[in-house]
Amino acid sequence: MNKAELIGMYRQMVLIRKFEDQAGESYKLGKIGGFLHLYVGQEAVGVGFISALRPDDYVIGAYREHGQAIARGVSPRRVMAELYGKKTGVSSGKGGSMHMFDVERHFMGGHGIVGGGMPLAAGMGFAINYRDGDQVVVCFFGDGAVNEGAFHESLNIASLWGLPVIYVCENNLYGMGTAINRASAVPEVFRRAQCYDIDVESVDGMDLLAVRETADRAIRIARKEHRPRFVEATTYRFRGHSMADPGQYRTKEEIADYEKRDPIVKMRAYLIENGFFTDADVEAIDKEVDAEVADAVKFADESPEPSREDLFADVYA
Amino acid sequence: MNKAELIGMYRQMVLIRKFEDQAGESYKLGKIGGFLHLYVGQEAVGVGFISALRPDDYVIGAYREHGQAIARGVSPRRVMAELYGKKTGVSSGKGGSMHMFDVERHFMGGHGIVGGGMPLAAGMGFAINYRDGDQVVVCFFGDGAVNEGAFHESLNIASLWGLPVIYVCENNLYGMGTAINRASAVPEVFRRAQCYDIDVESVDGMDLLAVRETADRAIRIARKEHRPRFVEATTYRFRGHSMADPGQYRTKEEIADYEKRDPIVKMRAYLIENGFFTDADVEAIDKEVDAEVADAVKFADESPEPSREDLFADVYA
Amino acid sequence: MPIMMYRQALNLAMREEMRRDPNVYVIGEEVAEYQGAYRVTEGLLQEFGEKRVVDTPISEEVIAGIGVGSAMVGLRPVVEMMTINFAILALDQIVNHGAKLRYMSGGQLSIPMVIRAPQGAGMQLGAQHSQNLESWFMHVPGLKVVAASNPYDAKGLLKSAIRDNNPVIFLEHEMLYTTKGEVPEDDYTVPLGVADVKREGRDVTIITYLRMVGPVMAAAEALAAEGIEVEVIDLRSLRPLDIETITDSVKKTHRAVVVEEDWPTCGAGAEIMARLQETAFDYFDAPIYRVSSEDVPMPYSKNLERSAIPDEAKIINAVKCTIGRECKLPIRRSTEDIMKLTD
Amino acid sequence: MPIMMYRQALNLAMREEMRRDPNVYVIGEEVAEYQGAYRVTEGLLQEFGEKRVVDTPISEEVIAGIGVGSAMVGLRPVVEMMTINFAILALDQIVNHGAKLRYMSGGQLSIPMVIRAPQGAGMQLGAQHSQNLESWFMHVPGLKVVAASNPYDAKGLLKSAIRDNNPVIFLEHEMLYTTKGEVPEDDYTVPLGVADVKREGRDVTIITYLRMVGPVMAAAEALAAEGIEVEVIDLRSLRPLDIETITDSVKKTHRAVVVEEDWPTCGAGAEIMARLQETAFDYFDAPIYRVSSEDVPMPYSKNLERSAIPDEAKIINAVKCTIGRECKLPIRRSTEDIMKLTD
Ligand SMILES: Cc1ncc(C[n+]2csc(CCOP(=O)(O)OP(=O)(O)O)c2C)c(N)n1
Ligand SMILES: Cc1ncc(C[n+]2csc(CCOP(=O)(O)OP(=O)(O)O)c2C)c(N)n1
Ligand SMILES: [Mg+2]
Ligand SMILES: [Mg+2]
Repeated sequence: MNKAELIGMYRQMVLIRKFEDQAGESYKLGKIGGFLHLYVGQEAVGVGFISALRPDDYVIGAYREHGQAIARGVSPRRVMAELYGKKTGVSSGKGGSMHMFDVERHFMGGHGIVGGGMPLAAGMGFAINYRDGDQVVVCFFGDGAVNEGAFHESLNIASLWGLPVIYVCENNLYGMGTAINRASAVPEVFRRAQCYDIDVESVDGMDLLAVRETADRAIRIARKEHRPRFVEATTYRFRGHSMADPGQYRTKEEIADYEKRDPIVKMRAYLIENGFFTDADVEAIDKEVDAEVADAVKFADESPEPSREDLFADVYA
Repeated sequence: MNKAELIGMYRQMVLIRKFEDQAGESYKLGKIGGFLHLYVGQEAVGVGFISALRPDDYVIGAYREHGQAIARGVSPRRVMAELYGKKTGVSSGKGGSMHMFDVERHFMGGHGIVGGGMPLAAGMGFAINYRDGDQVVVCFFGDGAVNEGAFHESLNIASLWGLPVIYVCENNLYGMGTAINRASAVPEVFRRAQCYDIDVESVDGMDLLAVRETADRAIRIARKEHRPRFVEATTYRFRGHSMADPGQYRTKEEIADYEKRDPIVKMRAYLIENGFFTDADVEAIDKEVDAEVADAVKFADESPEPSREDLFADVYA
Repeated sequence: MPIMMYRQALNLAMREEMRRDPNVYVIGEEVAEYQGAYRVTEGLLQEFGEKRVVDTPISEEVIAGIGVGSAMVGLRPVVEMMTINFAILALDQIVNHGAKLRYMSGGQLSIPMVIRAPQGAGMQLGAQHSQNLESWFMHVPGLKVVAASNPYDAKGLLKSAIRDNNPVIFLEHEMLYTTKGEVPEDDYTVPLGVADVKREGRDVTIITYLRMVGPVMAAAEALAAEGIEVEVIDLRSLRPLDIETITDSVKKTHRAVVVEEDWPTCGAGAEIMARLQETAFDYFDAPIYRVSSEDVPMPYSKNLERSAIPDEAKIINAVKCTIGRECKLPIRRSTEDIMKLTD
Repeated sequence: MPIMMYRQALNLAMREEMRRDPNVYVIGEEVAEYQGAYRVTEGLLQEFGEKRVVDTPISEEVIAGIGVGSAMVGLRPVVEMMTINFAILALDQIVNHGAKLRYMSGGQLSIPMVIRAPQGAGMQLGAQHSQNLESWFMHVPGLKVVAASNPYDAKGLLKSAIRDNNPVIFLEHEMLYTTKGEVPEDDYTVPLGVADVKREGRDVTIITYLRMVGPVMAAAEALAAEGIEVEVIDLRSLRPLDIETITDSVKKTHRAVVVEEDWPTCGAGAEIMARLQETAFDYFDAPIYRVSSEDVPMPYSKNLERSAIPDEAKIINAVKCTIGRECKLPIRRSTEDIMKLTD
């Protein structure tokens, strides 16, 4: 990858981080309602995978998807406006935090039912093969989703039919307050996928370049050979499960240890060490991004709310 | 095992075979309605496992369960009466072929939803541990059930919690008209269970003594160590999926090959070779069993139908 | 006009739509090689090949998910659930996803999907295989629900459902598959949302659908012999409801009976009764009677199953109650009375 | 009498029943270490230990299956579904198994299980997390359905549900968890199947339950100020329905309004309207009006969510329509009109 790409990916992680921190603030101010699940700490996974895709490929996430939407090029303005429940939001204010859609960019949501996106991803993969296309689908889900029946049925059919879907498990070690070893008989998630004869790979989800490398490989094979891949990206969420999370189930030490492995800090160090940019560039990017996030907030704040008529629109096509 | 036990198991297989053949006849005569799924060819699996159980252990099957009920000691009279929809049936005529229950004998059904019995088996295993009991649950299901989400969720939780359940997959190579390799990404069923860290075993389901040996081992370990076991018993159904099955999907040759491996013939040969009994004994057993089946039919035929009042009974406790 | 069976009419509808539009495909358990558990998809594999006629593992949730997901990107799946009872395992994909994706995405997505399945009782299949679930689907905004009672409607409604840009639950009935009727060969459709007045009459309106249309028509004949003129409305679409047609009819007859095979509580019949007293309260000379299955799980035994389901006699009885003739009340044992029968 | 929150009353009911009967246990996602997603099970792990307060993987189908299976052999599970929306993934175990096992076994089995879950909207959780499913469960013979509107009933009804020998769906509401009320410390129960007349009145009967009781009582107050005396009935049990109490009331008032948070089609309101015109047809001076949520998936945006759900103003309006005062009609946009708004 060239310098521009590397810096671009770094910048995206910073944008997501600052966007999410701002979303948390806006939530406390009551500007955002419902559940808010932040992507802070997991940025490298979304950016690493999505940056490796073509525009005509598909991305589908769960309810921790703001960062993935932004990585896919959805404007922070429209993501923030969605969080604010405004008509200018990506989902016209009807979806909210858990249901961001930007179909033009092939960002297919935004799904709140744990595991619910996995069958949909299989369906999109089916459609690609049906049309003899060469796109792929990247499907993000968490370690908790691994125990839903949908995981099992989806992986079996994806393998059986050779669907070009990359199933990416963001293993942040917890499903809400439940540590993975209390939920999964086999805590190594990738092993759960092996009994479908799907090629699996495990990657450090805090290392952007490692994720990107894995993504490139998985996408190349899925695209060329029309078969699914399974990637376990080990990562960590620096914030609670949602804004409501009392967070008793993780020790301060554990959180501190993972904060030391902050994917943004790591990538920044890499870029500086390798002379791709300087501290000055870092500051410049921070400033730029701060302005972009501030602009997104302003846009969201000033956007109109949906009207009573909107309540009845788009129930049916 | 002593001679009596061996002959007893053989006799049970003969009883099941003749009972099922008779059920098929009665169905053609219109005495039995609904779906009728016969166990012909698979007798060794049910007899091998159930003969190894204690009276206080639990058995749960799917909709191909007549033979398993009989192996559990349910009277053929009451099984036949159930098929005839009579009030004297094991389920008072309300269950039918797919829903045989004899709770006194810990025969827990009789379930028509593919995979539906697997979570129930986990629940019974949970109750055993909850009460610090040392019983086990044997849960029968087919190769087609392996692709239901219930399979996945059940095996994960059984392994995670150490539930004393022996999951027995009767792999007869087809789920209705679908050959296993068209339904399962990994046709070796036992491999599908390995990713839950459950000890698996594969056994020739046409060989009664091999099944019994596997059953003894699995039951001993599940009972002593409070953990699940998974057994794949490869077998074959000599009849169609149900009485409605046109049966186009299997070749005559394939069926003939498997008929050569008839578990009853094999066990009979073993008993004679080892001098446990003679051709005369064989005939004697056949006669006895014919009489028992004829008696069951007579009982069913002469039993009263449920009354209009029965329609409303036992909806609620 | 050619005479064909209900299942052949359904088959023809799929054929014609698959020929018309390469995005239409059929998927489900045993739909291809086995030719369909009830032979509804017979021959489709041979004509369209395995890419467009797809056998699946026994995995209802992902079967529906393949339908929804492929519809999200523009395919037009016709998903067969072997019976509606198994669709219960797929409800999350149908209701939480298929029915809501358009709305949640602010109108960016549409889900042009049909889910076909037989439902209902009559074959002694027992409690787990005899359910009617129309009311569950009718309850859900984003879905449409259709029920064809005869071969002509089966073909015309299924073609409309396949062309519709929304998720449509298309309900069939095992007892209807081999019933015969006239089916034009030309490319006609029956619009969704339009009921069919199958018989005009001045005395009572019977509102029904799917498998109950047969016994209702028979009852109407029998009653005519007694000089009672029944107007029979076959709803055909359950969501949306053709409330105008129903309302106009009861404004004429001033009396109504709803007949459904389903359990009564929160069923289609209840909804129709509620709607009618919203739209025609002042017109009723007598209460609307509701003929439903008894409020019990479906038993296996033939005589019990028979007595659980509405039949001609029960319908005639209800009509007589409605017009004040001698009749047996209650029409059905109430849930509360059934609950009292506990040990 | 001590004042406590709704969720504390539920908590106390479980504590008392767990102390009383060692067969009672609690199971669900995050019920133990996390102390419950809505803190309803707070402290139970500490008092009863991990054997009786059980955290599960995110596997709704097997969670319900553990409940049903363990109840088949005599345990008395109290299963928490984090929200009712996720119970859709468990419906096969609940409806095809839990509700039918007694009947299918000819009465050999009973399933003494409670499934508790919050349902409904109000927190801007969007379409997949804001559903009301009472009508789906009310539809099914073999199940009982309960809905508590206040802390007193919450404790008394949950204790009755836990002691009941049938599968009981116990519906709670996220917006009620922190509402307060008087709750006796003694071991009282509220029987299933008995409605509560919360307010007597001669002019109109309002029939409602769960979260809607609050706005209904407020509306009744406001209407009283205008001299309109409303009788308010909190159903408490939805299956069985206390049809006598409702019928007696409308025989007195001759007018009724049903208020539900759910979607209208085939909902609890529809069933009550159907039942009432079976039991009290001759007594009505005006149609029963049905106040429900708008027939759309629940939107996220606060103002849209607000305008989708019934509130005091809508209830007052409906009452005025019922008694012939000036009011806005229709009460709600019809399904058919919403469908017309398509591109
Ligand atoms: C079917 C279903 N069950 C339960 C929930 C409630 N819930 C929301 S997120 C969550 C934890 C999911 O954990 P994981 O899959 O690891 O994703 P993460 O939150 O860690 O990103 C749960 C239980 C849900 N939304 N859907
Ligand atoms: C959930 C569900 N889906 C589909 C069916 C219809 N069905 C009944 S048996 C069967 C095949 C099951 O095959 P397998 O599990 O191998 O058992 P076998 O019949 O071979 O004993 C199918 C698809 C069902 N009963 N339940
Ligand atoms: Mg996680
Ligand atoms: Mg099989």
